[in-house]
Amino acid sequence: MNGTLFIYPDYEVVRDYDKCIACRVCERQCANEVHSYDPDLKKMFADNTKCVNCHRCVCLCPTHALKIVKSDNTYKINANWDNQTINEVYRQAGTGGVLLSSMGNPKPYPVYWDKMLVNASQVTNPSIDPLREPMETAVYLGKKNAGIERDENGRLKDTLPPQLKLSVPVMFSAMSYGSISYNAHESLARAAEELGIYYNTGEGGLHKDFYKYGKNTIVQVASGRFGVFKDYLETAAAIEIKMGQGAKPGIGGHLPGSKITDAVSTTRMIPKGVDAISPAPHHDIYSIEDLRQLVYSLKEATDYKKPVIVKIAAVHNCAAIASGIARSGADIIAVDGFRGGTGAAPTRIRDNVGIPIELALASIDTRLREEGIRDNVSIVAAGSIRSSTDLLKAIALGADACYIGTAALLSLGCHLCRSCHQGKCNWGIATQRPELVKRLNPEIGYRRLVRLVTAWKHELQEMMGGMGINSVEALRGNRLMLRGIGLTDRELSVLGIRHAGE
Amino acid sequence: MLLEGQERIPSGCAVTGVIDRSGKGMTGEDMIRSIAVMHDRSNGLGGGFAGYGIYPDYSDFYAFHLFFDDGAAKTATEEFLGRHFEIAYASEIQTRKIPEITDEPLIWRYFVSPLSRKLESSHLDEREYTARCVNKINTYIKGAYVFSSGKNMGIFKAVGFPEDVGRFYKLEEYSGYSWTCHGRYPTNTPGWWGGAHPFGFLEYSVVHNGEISSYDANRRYIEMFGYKCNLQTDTEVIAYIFDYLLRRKKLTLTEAAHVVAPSFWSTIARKSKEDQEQETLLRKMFSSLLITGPFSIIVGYPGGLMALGDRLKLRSTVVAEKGDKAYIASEESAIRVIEPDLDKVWAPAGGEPVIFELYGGRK
Amino acid sequence: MKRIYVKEKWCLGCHLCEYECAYANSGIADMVKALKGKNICPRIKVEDGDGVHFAVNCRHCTDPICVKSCIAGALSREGDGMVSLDRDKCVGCYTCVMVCPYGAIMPAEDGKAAQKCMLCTDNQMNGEPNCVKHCPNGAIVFEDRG
Amino acid sequence: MKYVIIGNSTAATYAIEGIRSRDAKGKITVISDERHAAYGRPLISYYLYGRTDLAHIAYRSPEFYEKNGVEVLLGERAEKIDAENKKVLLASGKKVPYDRLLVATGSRPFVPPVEGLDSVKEFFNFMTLDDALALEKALSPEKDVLIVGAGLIGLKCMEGIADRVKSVTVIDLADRILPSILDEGGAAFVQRKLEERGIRFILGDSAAKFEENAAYTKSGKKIPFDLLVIAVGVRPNTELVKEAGGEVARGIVTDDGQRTSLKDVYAAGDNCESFDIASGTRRILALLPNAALQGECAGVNMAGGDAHFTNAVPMNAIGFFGSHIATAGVYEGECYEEAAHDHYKKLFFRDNVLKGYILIDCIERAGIYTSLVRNRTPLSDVDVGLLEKSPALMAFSEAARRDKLARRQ
Repeated sequence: MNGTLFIYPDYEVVRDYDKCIACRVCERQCANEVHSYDPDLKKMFADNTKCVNCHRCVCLCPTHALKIVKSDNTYKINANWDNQTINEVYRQAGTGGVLLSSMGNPKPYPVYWDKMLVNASQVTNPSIDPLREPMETAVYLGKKNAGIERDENGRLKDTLPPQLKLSVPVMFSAMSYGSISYNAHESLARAAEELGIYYNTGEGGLHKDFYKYGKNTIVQVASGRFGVFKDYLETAAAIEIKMGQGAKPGIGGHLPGSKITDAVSTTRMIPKGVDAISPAPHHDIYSIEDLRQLVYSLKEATDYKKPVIVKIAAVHNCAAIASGIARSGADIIAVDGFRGGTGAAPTRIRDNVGIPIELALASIDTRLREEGIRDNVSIVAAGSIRSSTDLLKAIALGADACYIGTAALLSLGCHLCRSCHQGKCNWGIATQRPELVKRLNPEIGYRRLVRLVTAWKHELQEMMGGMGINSVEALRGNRLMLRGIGLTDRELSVLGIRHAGE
Repeated sequence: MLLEGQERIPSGCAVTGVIDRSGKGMTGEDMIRSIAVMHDRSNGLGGGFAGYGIYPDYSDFYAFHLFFDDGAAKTATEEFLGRHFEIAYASEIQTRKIPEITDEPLIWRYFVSPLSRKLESSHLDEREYTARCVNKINTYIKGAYVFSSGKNMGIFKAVGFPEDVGRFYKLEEYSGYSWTCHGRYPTNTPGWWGGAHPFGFLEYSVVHNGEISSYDANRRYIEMFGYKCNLQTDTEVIAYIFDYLLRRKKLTLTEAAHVVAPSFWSTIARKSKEDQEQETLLRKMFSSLLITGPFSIIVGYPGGLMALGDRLKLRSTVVAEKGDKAYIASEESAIRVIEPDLDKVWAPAGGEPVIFELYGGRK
Repeated sequence: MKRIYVKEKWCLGCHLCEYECAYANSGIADMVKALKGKNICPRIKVEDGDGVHFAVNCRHCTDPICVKSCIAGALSREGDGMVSLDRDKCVGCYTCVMVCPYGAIMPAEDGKAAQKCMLCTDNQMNGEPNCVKHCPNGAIVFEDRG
Repeated sequence: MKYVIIGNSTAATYAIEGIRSRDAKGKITVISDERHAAYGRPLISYYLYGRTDLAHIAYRSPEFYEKNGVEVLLGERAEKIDAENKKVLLASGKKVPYDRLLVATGSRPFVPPVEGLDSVKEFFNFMTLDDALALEKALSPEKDVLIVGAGLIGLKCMEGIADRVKSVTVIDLADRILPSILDEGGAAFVQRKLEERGIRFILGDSAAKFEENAAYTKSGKKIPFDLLVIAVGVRPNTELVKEAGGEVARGIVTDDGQRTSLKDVYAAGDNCESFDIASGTRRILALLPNAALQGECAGVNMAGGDAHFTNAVPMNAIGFFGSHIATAGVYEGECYEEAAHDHYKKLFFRDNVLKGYILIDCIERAGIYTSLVRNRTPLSDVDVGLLEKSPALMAFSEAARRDKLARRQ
């Protein structure tokens, strides 16, 4: 045995030959070269071992002759050693390497969003029809703890630190140029502009072409400091210090050299073709007081005109950490739950480190209120906000707004094949190969993002109206609007909600 | 069954109020007549009144009205009061025994003034000191409940129809320059006297008709500032919000109204630049105090009354003027019954505060 | 007049437009039945280069040389500007094929007449060009650019 | 304004459209010695071949003349142009006054003076619809046909009747078929194809003498036939202009606005010369697209416009029995050649431009080549290697492609 074992593919391409017209679109569209045409037999064939289950072929097949199914190939059934666990051992025995994965934690941990139910008005309090009445979804993010001051005429002076105005409490999560494509970034930027919200550069710098979207851009400063310089900070609407990421708390990032193209290298200000490594910690932040220094350094650098966000991964003691951040000068805390996506992470970390955003958010909001410092910061929840109901529940738990990453990518075409780290994204998202990048036309992409967020906004308005709430501000932290279903007392207590029927 | 405070109880209601802007005194009888017209808006599970200017002889003292479940509660409370206040006068509140009002608790009145030594060592201003003491009694002394705590004003409430409550408390014997009144239609309370309205906190009193949907957002926010929403009622949280905004943040009534029932963003966008800036600032600073859902309230305070309805006007409010007198009620009939010949009657827009004050201004 | 325009930048060279065109003009309701086992003869053609792809079909010229070259009077420019081919008049001489500078007119499948894009006005698509509708990347658009 | 057009085919039709593009009112009179509304003249072979019928042969819709306000004098022959008095004299004696006159009289078959030709009873020309209708009446599956002339007209006639007679023999003095458009290789390719269909060719020989049912060639062969078609060539109808004093060379001489040397007299179509940009010479280009472009140019100018026809190029699309030929330009210069069993292709490059081409059974997208010839596109601007393989817009620069596809050219 030479070290590599054949592992039967997890998924199989099933072709309905009655429907296949051998147009070869599948062949042309698969960067993994799964499909091929045999001119002698005049037939299409598929090599399942190469398939990543991205559904590009399934979606583009004009006669819908293709589907992908889960293979029923199996080892002896073993509740302890399931197929995947065994295969992972084989892989590591073959490669000697760390297993890599992409996108969010796929393991069957509880999804608390799905265990919370939403209230509606009946009789004593009218529901409100968003088609007839204003239904406000705008929010301002930033510190609210300013004192009341009046000018000589007795008018209130605006003493508030800088705020971010969102037309709807949704923003696009940090995803770097490099981890995702130019066209994906353009789609996000244009959508953010049209929607009146923000997208986030991630730790990849900001391509010169996108400076024009600056007023809808949050720039990230992360441990590698890639692409950070004066113009970058000044162009942005806000600055985010990334301390951690939900998908991989405690570790840094690694963008392989193959993705460091000319443009990526220029934007990140690093050499072309060389791996871009973000350290696990910021090497100038080993403590909360160090973070405070960075917060104020960035504020100094930008004349106190831009809110500073501190993003942390949802870990066990995140409420205490958030309390520290709320006193650090930061304007906004972003908390990223363990189901959040990533372009690449060690599988073990993605699948086992961190806690669900629902619990982290609830405990942070509660903690900050108990300490009377909730007004010091806005809270942005991230880490698998999948729908308008997740959004609504997050706000009711106490979030000011949510970041969406995976949902945004899905709307751009991502099919969650979780192969981003391979760099051959057939949907033109997580790739830098020009022929693949062009598959994502930002003209289409940005409209789909706009439609997604608009649809969520409509649903949010509909549900708010049902609750008799006509401004999203009155939903924030309104936990009475939530009830748990099938949750233990402990879980209910952490979430700060009652059980359904109570 | 759970009492107020153990569970959140929504309720529908009727409100009415009157002020004589010249400062002339009125008995509570007109209020009784007015609220009686709206009998069907109550269900006999709570009614109450607030009168301003009724204790001119003790106007420098906080007038605490208390319910005691039993003598032990009274003893504990008086011990507490003795440690924190100089008690100028204490007496049982005189009531009229009528068959419609039953199961009354012990109802006492204390005119108090903070002990200067205690006040100094607390490093609080007098009102904050008093407010915290009220909160302590209500939170920690079992069976005791302070339901009125302002100077030269008093709240009178009970389980029953409001017109009966008015007769019970012999309101014909009090004279005030302004009055508010509330008739309650709760959906599931067994009827606890403390749960009746008006709800007062120091001099502020609130009567409220409606059921707000923003309750928990408002409650969780206001509780950051030392308030404790023991009753879990809308009126309580609204009273705290006004106390916070008016007393602690020193906003004007109109500004507070813009926080609680702000104009829609789309409306603000059409206003003058100056108004835009002010209203936007208030919405940004106090976004968690925005109240949604139906409400129509009358805020009573020394020297004035403010009527305010939710911004969609989901509850009716009618206001009227006749000479020095101004009226606010859920229904016009409740005004007409006490003053058929009005100078002016109108229905304020949703979110539009209507303020009537003594000619000398607020006190 | 609305015409079909192609955007080279976004063309992926997937050739779906050719199949959708062939289907649209097959007169058969089911795509599989229309195209299975056949060599398609679409009115739109994708050119593939090194990393470059684009589709070409009739540009509906303002001054169409094909119309002037038609020996049968089968090609005409309609009131709205569409260059139209009357298959009943066409005799298949292919002078139009010889003169079209875009290479956008081609012999029809049966070899008896020419064929060209009629903006799906002459088939079951009722004037909604099928290539445009099914282009997965917005590389073919139907727009009025004057 | 009175417009008069002598002739009623392609040039005349486009002249009407040209005039009407600028002048909606002026009176237009068309004089034609034929008795049909304008029809696609080359269609007469397709008519016999069964590709079209009398219902579809019309060049324009039935309401064309009425819609354009045209008075059509059918069966009237113009005898003389009185240029001084601006009148056209008709054979019927009528006089038609004009302000602007277009002479679009086309050409007529050339019938060589061969001994015994008048003894042939079933003898036809192949120029007009009436010729074709007369020929059709004489067709029969028992008949052997001799066609004199292996040019475009002769061979199209051959295709039209081949399946309706017993046999067809084609004789031509030239050593190859279609000598005006094909080189030797191309001619041989096509000849082979036609011979596979059973057509007989006698080349490099000519009919020296006729009897009623036989021809005797110069080389002494006897060719029996039942039916004879003479298609050795055409002569331009230039006499009207010439007699009126207008300048005539091989054809009527015009400027690039189709004006003859006679005041207010224009000419267009097969009767006049054009400047062939491929060869750089003035010559008659008796081609339908050429007639259309000249006619339209003449019409626009007659109505006071300022049109120029400057890029005439010889080009031909012709086909036989499903085999298709496209040719254009001149066959000079460096040659790219593909000669396979199933297709034949030659491209001629000189002076940094594509000068001409011959395509047989590989005509797809030939128009891209034609445009290179017509536009004299510098080869340095295109990918010649790619173009040699097949005509493609890919061969142009990205910017040129973008302009073309966006209709900016």
